[in-house]
Amino acid sequence: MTSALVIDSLDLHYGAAQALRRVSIECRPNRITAVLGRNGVGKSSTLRAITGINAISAGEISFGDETLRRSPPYKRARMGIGYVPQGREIFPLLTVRENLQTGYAGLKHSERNVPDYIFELFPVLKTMLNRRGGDLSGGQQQQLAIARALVTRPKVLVLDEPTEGIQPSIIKDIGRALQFLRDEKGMTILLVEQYLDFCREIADDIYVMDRGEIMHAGPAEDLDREDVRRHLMV
Amino acid sequence: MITQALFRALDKKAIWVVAILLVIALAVPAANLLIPPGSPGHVPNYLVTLFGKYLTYAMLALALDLVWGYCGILSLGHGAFFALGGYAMGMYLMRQIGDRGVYGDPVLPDFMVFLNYSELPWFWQGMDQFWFAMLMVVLVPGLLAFVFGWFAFRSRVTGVYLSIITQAMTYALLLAFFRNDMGFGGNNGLTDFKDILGQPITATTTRASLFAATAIALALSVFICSMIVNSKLGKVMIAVRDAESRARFLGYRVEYVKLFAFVVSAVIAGIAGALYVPQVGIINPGEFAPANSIEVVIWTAVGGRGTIIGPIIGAIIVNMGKSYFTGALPELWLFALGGLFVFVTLFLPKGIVGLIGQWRGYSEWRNRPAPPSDGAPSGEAHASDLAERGENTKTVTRAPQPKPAE
Amino acid sequence: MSKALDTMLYLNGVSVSFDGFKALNSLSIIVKPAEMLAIIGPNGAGKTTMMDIITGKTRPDAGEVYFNGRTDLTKLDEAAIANLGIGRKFQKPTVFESQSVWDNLEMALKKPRGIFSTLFYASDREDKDRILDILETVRLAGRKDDLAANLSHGQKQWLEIGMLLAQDPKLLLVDEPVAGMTDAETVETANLLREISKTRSVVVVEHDMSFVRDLDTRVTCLAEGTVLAEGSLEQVSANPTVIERYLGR
Amino acid sequence: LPAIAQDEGPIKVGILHSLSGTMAISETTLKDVMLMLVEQQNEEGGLLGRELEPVVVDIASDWPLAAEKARELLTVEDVDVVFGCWTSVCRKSVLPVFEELNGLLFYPVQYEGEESQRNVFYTGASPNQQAIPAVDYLMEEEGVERWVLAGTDYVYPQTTNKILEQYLMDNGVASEDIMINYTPFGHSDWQTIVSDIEAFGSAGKKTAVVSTINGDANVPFYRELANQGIEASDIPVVAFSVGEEELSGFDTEPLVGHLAAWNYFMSVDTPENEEFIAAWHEFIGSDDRVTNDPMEAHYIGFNLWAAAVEEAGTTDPDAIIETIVGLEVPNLTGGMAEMLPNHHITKPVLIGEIQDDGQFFVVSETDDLVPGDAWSDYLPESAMLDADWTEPVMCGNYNTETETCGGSSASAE
Amino acid sequence: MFRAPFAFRLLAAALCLLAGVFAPIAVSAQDNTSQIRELIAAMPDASLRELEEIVSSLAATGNTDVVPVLEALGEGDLYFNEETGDVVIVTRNRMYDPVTEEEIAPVGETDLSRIRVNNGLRRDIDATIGGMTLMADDPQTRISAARTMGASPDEENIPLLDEALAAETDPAVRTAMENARAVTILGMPDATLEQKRQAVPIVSRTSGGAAIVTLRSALNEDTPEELRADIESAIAGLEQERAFWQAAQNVWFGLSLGSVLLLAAIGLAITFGVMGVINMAHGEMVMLGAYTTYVVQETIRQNSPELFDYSLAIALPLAFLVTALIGVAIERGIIRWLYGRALETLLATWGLSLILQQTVRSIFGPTNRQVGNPSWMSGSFDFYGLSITYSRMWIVVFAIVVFAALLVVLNRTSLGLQMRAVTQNRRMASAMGIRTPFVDAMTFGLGSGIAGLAGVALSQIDNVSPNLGQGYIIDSFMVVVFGGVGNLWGTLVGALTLGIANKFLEPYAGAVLGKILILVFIILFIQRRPRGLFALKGRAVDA
Ligand SMILES: Nc1ncnc2c1ncn2[C@@H]1O[C@H](COP(=O)(O)OP(=O)(O)OP(=O)(O)O)[C@@H](O)[C@H]1O
Ligand SMILES: Nc1ncnc2c1ncn2[C@@H]1O[C@H](COP(=O)(O)OP(=O)(O)OP(=O)(O)O)[C@@H](O)[C@H]1O
Ligand SMILES: NC(N)=O
Ligand SMILES: [Mg+2]
Ligand SMILES: [Mg+2]
Repeated sequence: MTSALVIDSLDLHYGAAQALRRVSIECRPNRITAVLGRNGVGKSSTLRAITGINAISAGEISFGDETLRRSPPYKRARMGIGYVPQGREIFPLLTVRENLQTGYAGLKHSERNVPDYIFELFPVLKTMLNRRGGDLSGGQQQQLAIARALVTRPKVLVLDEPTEGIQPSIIKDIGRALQFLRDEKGMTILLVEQYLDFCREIADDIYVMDRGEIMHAGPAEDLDREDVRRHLMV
Repeated sequence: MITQALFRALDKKAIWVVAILLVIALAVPAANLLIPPGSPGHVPNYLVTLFGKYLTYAMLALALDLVWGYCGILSLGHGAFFALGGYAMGMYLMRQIGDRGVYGDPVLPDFMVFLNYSELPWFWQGMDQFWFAMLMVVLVPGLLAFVFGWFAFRSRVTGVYLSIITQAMTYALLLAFFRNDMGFGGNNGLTDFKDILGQPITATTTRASLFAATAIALALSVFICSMIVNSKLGKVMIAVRDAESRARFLGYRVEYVKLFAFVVSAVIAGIAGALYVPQVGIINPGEFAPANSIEVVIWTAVGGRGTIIGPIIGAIIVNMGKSYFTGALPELWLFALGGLFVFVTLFLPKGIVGLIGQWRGYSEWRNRPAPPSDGAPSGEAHASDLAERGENTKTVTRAPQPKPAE
Repeated sequence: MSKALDTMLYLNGVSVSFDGFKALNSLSIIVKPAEMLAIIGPNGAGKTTMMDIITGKTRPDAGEVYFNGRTDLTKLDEAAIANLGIGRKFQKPTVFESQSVWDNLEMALKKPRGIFSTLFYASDREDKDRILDILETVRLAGRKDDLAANLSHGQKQWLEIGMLLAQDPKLLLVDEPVAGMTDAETVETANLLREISKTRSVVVVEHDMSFVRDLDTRVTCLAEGTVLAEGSLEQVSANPTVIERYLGR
Repeated sequence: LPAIAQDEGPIKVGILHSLSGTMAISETTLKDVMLMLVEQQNEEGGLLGRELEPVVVDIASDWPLAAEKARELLTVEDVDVVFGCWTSVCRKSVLPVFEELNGLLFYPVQYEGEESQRNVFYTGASPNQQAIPAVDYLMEEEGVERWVLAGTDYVYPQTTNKILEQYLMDNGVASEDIMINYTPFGHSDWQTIVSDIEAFGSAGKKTAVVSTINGDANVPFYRELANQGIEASDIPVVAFSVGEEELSGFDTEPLVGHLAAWNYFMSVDTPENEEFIAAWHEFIGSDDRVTNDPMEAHYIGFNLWAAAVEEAGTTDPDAIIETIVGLEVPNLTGGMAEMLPNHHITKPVLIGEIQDDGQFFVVSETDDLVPGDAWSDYLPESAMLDADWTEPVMCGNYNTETETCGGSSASAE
Repeated sequence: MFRAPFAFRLLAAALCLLAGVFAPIAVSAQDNTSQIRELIAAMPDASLRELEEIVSSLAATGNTDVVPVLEALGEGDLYFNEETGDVVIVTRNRMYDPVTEEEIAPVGETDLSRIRVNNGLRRDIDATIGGMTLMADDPQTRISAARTMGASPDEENIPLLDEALAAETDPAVRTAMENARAVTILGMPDATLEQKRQAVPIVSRTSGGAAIVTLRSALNEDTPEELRADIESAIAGLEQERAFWQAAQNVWFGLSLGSVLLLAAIGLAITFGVMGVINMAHGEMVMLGAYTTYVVQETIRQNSPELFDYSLAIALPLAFLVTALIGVAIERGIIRWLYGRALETLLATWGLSLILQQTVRSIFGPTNRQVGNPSWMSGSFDFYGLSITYSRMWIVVFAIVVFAALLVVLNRTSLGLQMRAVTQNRRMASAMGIRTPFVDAMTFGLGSGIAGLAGVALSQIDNVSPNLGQGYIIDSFMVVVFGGVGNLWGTLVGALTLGIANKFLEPYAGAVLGKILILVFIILFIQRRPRGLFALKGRAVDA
């Protein structure tokens, strides 16, 4: 297996409007791949295409030996794609515990528990297990969203702006955690992020998007290149 | 400013509707009265009354659409306003009978003589005056809507909770009007009318005039609704529909916006009811039945919610279907009607009116690759696809969605 | 109360709890006219809850909340508070999705909010220019006729900021304005807010320290519903408890 | 002349019943029986050498729709006669249409009276043909001294109870021995009322319930009676709206002995009835289906109309209205039904006890046929009214004191 | 009032007969057997009046052998052979001689006609049998005999009662007999003051309205002072007791109405409350459940009537299955296209409800179908001062069981969690690996299935007609909304509150006004609590 997740020439439409144009990304296994770009360039659309939430109009997504193009989101999740959406999308009326338990759906009975490292990473969740997800503060919800994705024991973790609304100390923890997941748990990670310093610190590969297209692909160091940065300017 | 608002009311679509209605208001009575029966072009009496009835239903549906389609208030009790307007008219017509009732009492309607009333109850006073009765047609539904809305909107009753209490309201009125002791004729209601404004109610000319009056009233309602929804207030109504609390944080008095729409709508419904009664010849508590109000919602949805023309088309088509099928397929018509509702929801999510927009978007859509055939997103994709393919105007592309578990 | 007199926003001893959980614990905060206050603090410190209280969404269990020195905000509802001149940008962007970007701004525009004044409202040149201005500022000019629903997450954030500007409030409450923005946008937003704070009072909540630094203003750090530290960013971020509980090492 | 052209086509018989909605439960059978009668008549060669053609419409338990459909039948379909309606409000809503368009309506259900219209023929019982004899029976045979008048809250029960209350008081019943109770349509929770009846009935005086409870509400009512153990021998219930069809909805074993007053029971042993039942079973294709009183009313009404058509030699409404009065046709209980000048008919009154097979056992029958009275003699405001649609009176509400024709018809002249 | 099941009475009659054989009276009885036969033989041709005379003549023989024939006559089980004129007793599965009880070879049914009776005759028979069975072996028979005497007091019964009391040891029977005796004495003009004063406490011991009536009627102008005082204080005590039990009875009525509402609403609490589908076809699911019961009972009646008492047990799982499957089909066919468009579900399900009603009307006809109560669902029993009908009691129990089961499914199983997750955020749930199509179908199926279960219960107290569901749909929505949408406990408390409130209002306001008041109450209540009784609070809701 050379690569964990490959997307190839994706096109995506919202009604008549085209949001993605021939987007291709390759996530190397055991690596953190970051996608960057300004507002509205199609980053989230790409991730939603990967998870199956948005239907694509052309292109191919493959995961290991499987092609995902026609699989519904739950099949992809069960294959091992964990998703942390932008805007958290917590189940508001479920308690924190129940929110975490929704991740059990694709697991064997023996695996139906919350790995300890999750609570080490986000201790606040442990104290709030019985509070309803919707009542949490924004940052707490973001932490819950990440934790919830980890409960599914993903092989690939797809995160959409995971640091949004999170306090600095926990951002650092998340960074360390992603590295831990990559190194110790062998996860492949695909990350959309605006927070450049964060990317620079943890990403292995970067892709830069503009207007629905990939404008640049390369190692994380490329972030300091002028031509790359220009895509991120207003 | 006001002229501008009036001008705006007659936008492209509305002006057509108003014009067509006004032409109908003249043409149909003319075709009925001037062209002799048997000649081509003659509109028989039967159809005049029938279509007069449909137009009152159209008015009711339009009234509902103002609150539901534009303001997000799903009233399941709009039939109550219609019925109250109808009763006010019915009371006037009852009093016009005078001593021609079976018991020959000059003042008391028959059912009161029979129930040993010695004098007219206070709420029947003055109803022999046309102007007063018409005032009541407007005032009673308006006032009920105002009081009901005042409390409900101030208490921030929304969504299904509001829908269900409007249903409770009409249901309670249904039961109350069924009671003989209420003084409204019990379940038989008010019937056996003789004249309206001194004209015999069954005369062809009266029928034709009533039809014309209804068409004009509907045209006026279209004009008023169009003026409202095309104004900034209309935008605020939609804002309230979609994100009520956000509108509050912008400083809009959501409860007044809703109250305004609700009262205007109730008044239109009441006038529709008042025009309905002389044309069908009876008003009875059945009009308060919750199922009737639900039907109004359905006409609106079938025609296309959140548009001016939609509810009118919906009301007329569904009722024409009902008239036709109850005669042509007396034993099967419920299958036809039920099937129509299912069909419309599945294939015309924006109603009959949306069909046109859908057609427009069709070619574009055809060139697109098919979405995944199985699986979860299809439901969503389907819904939003259709929404996208529909009108691309800025009004209502999306229906306000009450959150499921709230 | 007398202390409140020359303030724009005056919170004193405000407490609120949800099912026994104290989200705000005797919180006191003062914002002067034409002053900007940046608020930081751990997730769940009560920053958003504080804004909920100011805007009338949540009623405090105890404490005083005064606007402009005399208006007791705890007695007013959301619309009344908004009409006093308090505008808010929500943490989670909330816009009117089924209406165009333009209409969203038009509704936010500072104009009479009554039934009949909106019914008979006709936009004049001035209003249109103002909206166009704002569209430029938030970089949505190209999408003014699109439905707000079709904006991306970050674009909705911008639209909300635009709506806040359109309201032209005396006091702006801005909850995490730069979440999801690129670094360049962040800088610009800071400039924008600084500009505004010359004439208005602004309360900004953010976790992005570089942004807070760009704001270059007084900083308050909340934790567990109360003020943990106050002062310039340097002072606050040097506070060991702040480092321990918020910034991390 | 259109009349000639018309004479060549079939004679159209409008059938105006609810086939859906709440009243379908009762009215569908009436539509079926009408289809059967028309079919039978056609087998006998139709009328005036012309075939009969039934025109069925569904009024869907919606009364304004009933008016619309009546108009449609009379103008669009050009029917010669209409058989229809069950509820009084249905009749009230279509009545102006029949008056305006000069149609003929045969109304087959027992009703509250206080009406007589030129275009309508009332083939069901008026209160004096059902309620009063039933009460007489209870007073005389069962020695009832205390009365519960229970009904659904609408005009028919209210009127009937008003008449009965007056009648009972005239017969020396004290007002504290009368309990009147109304319930909404479709009432399904009878616990309180049944236990109230039981309490009312345990005052040491023989008590009976006179029930004008409407259709749907009866099943739960009788079930509650049975479950609370109110037996006919303790507190008999006599009903005016419960017939064989209603009983077929539940197990009648615990209800044996409760009563109903009608003008026809399926169990009546006459050759006509036997033939009718056999024909019905064959027509409907099931031997389990029952017959009931309104079906007989349609049977009578149809035959009266047919006889009038034969006699008048035309289906013209005016001619029929003139001819039909005084005609007699056999009813199903061994007597003759005569159309009276007030457009009501003569009927025997039968009191039956419910049997465990869902049938009634006739325990009392009036010796003579009772003529239907349009205006009750027991109500002061209508005691002096009379209806007579023959010359010279020609009036549905003729005041015998002032000798004038009141109200609508007066001015219509 | 207790109605003994029929078979049981028969047994009692048989026991009486045995008693008759061995009792001393039997010696003299032997010689009037032929007279009895003659009397019985005269029955077929007798008019109702003549039958009355025959009954009293039979009673006059004093022979307990006549009890079975009288019982049979009263029950309508006495037939005669039209050809031979022989009188026979026919019960469900056998036919025998009225006197000897010997089985008779069955003849074709058409040859038999029933001997008709009316209420008056039935009363006579009851009284007669009462007199004859006061000494029966079975205590229950003796109790009912005593009760019959108490219900129609007659001076002549006093010696019989005294005789019976002297021999009676069973305390329950003694109580009944003493009561009958006391009631009789209080009504006797020539009983002594002492006797009457002794009777007062015995009568008031039985409590209930009947005792008050007996005591009241014992009062007149010339009631002696002491007795008057006794009676008045006894009445006062009884009135107080009665007021208490009346209130308790109202609570029970309310609970049982509430449990009916609960059953009707609880399926809706799933399809509407959890899924957000404005399910106007819910009532039709209930109706389909009731029709399933009908079909099951019909099948049983045709094929194995002895299973009738199990019909509900068979119907329950079937009804659940049938309606759940239909629910799944509806969800897969229609509802699934409408998620996120809650209001459209109103339109589609309304259409469906029309279609389902008309389908049932076409298949089963528009009229009521007969669904019977199994014996364990019939009759009532007294519980202290309460009269409780079995059908209502089992419905209360059933409602609670269904509620509890649903609570467990929703809150304790992973399917329940997934159901809630899916309805709160379908896309995200799918992205978490939850098979949303499956869960949707299961949820709608569960809600529909539960509606079907409700239908089985409602078939026991209401019409089984195509309109059945229409009668409950509005109330169901009221309950769910009143309780707070999405909260199962709210539905429970809402249903019970509305039930009890209704039953407390009904006696004062009447059923119609009571219902209006309840509706007004709901409207006002929602003003106070705009999200229902068990409103969810906090950010989670308006987020
Ligand atoms: N549901 C939708 N319907 C229509 N258009 C959409 C929808 N969602 C996104 N878009 C459009 O598609 C484009 C890409 O959006 P996307 O959400 O992928 O951007 P993004 O790169 O994630 O931006 P951000 O940084 O603001 O989150 C945007 O122009 C947006 O306006
Ligand atoms: N309705 C509620 N019920 C229970 N707890 C609540 C409720 N509302 C807020 N909380 C809790 O109150 C605390 C303060 O929340 P708040 O949203 O004000 O935090 P915040 O400072 O804005 O955090 P963040 O930086 O993550 O946005 C949190 O712990 C939250 O879980
Ligand atoms: N006429 C009746 N029964 O309504
Ligand atoms: Mg994004
Ligand atoms: Mg916050």
